[in-house]
Amino acid sequence: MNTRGGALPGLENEVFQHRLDFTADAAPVPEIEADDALLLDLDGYEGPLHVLLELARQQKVDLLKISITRLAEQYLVFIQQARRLRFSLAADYLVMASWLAYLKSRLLLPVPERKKSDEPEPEELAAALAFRLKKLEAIRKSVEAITSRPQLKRDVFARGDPQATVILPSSRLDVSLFDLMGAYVTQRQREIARHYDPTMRVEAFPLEDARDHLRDVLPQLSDWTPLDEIAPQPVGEGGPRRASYVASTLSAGLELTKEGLMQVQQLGTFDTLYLRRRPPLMEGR
Amino acid sequence: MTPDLSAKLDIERAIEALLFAAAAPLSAADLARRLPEGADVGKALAALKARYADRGVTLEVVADKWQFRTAPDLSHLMVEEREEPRRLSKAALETLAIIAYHQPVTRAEIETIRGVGLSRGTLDVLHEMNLIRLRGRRRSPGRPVTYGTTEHFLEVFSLPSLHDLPGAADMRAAGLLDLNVPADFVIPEPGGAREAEDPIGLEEMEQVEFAQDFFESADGDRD
Amino acid sequence: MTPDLSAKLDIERAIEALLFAAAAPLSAADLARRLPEGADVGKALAALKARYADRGVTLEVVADKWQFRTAPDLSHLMVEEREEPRRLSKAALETLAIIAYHQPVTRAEIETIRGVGLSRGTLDVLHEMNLIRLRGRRRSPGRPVTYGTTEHFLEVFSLPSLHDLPGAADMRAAGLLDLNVPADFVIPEPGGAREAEDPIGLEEMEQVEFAQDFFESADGDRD
Repeated sequence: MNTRGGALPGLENEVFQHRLDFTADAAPVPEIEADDALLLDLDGYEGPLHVLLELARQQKVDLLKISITRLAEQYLVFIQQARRLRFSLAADYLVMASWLAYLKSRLLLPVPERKKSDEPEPEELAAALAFRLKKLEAIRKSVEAITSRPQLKRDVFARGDPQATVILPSSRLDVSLFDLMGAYVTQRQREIARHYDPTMRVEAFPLEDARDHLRDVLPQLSDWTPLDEIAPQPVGEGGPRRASYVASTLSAGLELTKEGLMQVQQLGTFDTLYLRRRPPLMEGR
Repeated sequence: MTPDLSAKLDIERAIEALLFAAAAPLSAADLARRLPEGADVGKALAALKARYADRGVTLEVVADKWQFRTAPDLSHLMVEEREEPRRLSKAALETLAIIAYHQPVTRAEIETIRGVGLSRGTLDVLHEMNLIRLRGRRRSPGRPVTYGTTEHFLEVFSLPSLHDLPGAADMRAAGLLDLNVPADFVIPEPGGAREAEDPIGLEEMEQVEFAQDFFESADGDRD
Repeated sequence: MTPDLSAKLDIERAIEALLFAAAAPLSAADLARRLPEGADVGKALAALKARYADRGVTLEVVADKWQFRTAPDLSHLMVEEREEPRRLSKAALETLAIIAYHQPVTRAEIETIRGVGLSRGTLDVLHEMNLIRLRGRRRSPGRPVTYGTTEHFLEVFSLPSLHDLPGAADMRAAGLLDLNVPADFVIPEPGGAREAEDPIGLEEMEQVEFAQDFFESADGDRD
């Protein structure tokens, strides 16, 4: 059973879309308008679990009693719409979609006679998901509870002008472990940046050499030949890199073309460049 | 006025003045240190709290310390004093709440509860605002660092102590503050790149409860 | 309570809160501006003055402006002696961090990592605060002195032992490490096996301090 790896590639092709379409046709979800509202606010949601929680709340029952199949459908519709509206969805959302599709199918299938021992019961998974949503909801509620408490300097105020105090020197240090870690990392990162060494000096294939090379091979270039085949291959370590050979050969080729010794052509942007010796002037010009 | 009564009132007056003048909340011990020996600080504080209960300034306990604060219902008058608090993102608030209710808690646990990876900077912001701190290390493989809230967190949100986090008892009773995950729970984890974590087994769970503060373990458990 | 009386008390409460939270004395006009129209500020101030007359905090008028002040007879209590925690300079904190993670470490090694010379005062300050100590002499040419952290360092950071210093994984988890840090970024295990060194004897200690001073003053402040 590989819910994670198995379904992901499918997301990129039509198979997954079909499945979504099928789901939507077979069981139209009434809350589509609500989903639209949700979609517009996608940025406000941090992850698939948050979206699921929002959807689950629409069922208006205790989260532990929600219908997971219905939730799965709603989520898949949500994903489908998001994709149609070209929201870029993080992989997390798609992984959750495939997992839910899998869970839903298992919830709907008749229980096999002999169950594979390594697979947990779908009902257990559903219950675990519901519980997890409940946990997240509890945290959300506690955010509201905490932030609605009287907040210092927003709702309640301490003394505006405390009496002057005699400050005594103290041996206590105002420093945290986090500060220490931060100080350490900053320096190490600075050190790494200092020692940054973009390999070595880049050796270039000299233009004169490229010209000489082209003149040498020119007699053999009666047919259109790709630039890549004409440019010399790098020899050993430490010399110019392949890109430099290609670039210098092209430059030299353009020079020879200007001199009337060669011809260059390219069929499209970024296409292969072809070079050949200029055909002898048969009929004159 | 009997001498006894007068002494009692004197203690109240003295505490009133001390708390009024202080720049930060004071503990009962702080107060006792600056009062005549034998002063019943607890009783005087209780009397003062009652005396100020329906005044414009009330006596509050924050982080186990005492402080005079303006009454919450008068906040609308305090326009000139108000400092617009730095707005925390939804992610930061949720992270803060998880740290507050689940502490000590590791980064991986925070991510599991939220179902999404913590973005860079979220913990930074909370550290910077002095709302969270490193608490210790979990006695589990890898000995990950755990986070907790600071005293400043209690002061900002007017909480007498961590026990007074709203709804914490109910959440605990409902098992919502358990950090363990059912054994064969396979919901996709956030931030796929992170290495899989071993679910924490039951017997390890007990150790988790005893996840130690750096400070607490300082005298025991030295390896 | 008649509506009139309740309104009167409300004004008193409001004035109480405003005067308490204000950073400077407020005039009756200042107060009136921030209260509902028609509020009898004068009467409320008089009532408040009477109410606080024999309390630890009293309401005083100075130059036509009102202010809560601690009662004059309690002034002897008001010398609040607050211990101001010391702060470490950036250079000191950075040096301390390197000594903590790389100990035993020589001065030259610290400078290599920091990329700047150590100013004379930095090590002195850390010594004086009892955060670092001389650990020994490296068995290498010149037998340079090595530094390490003290027991007190562990106490300050509430660390049970040097092994509990957060490692690279913790730094990554805390969001401190940039993404462009090479994968092979390693943090030495403090307290781990190290190059051979000789302990420093007590009597040698004094010589070392002296030699060091001499050395440091020779090349002056280089930071």
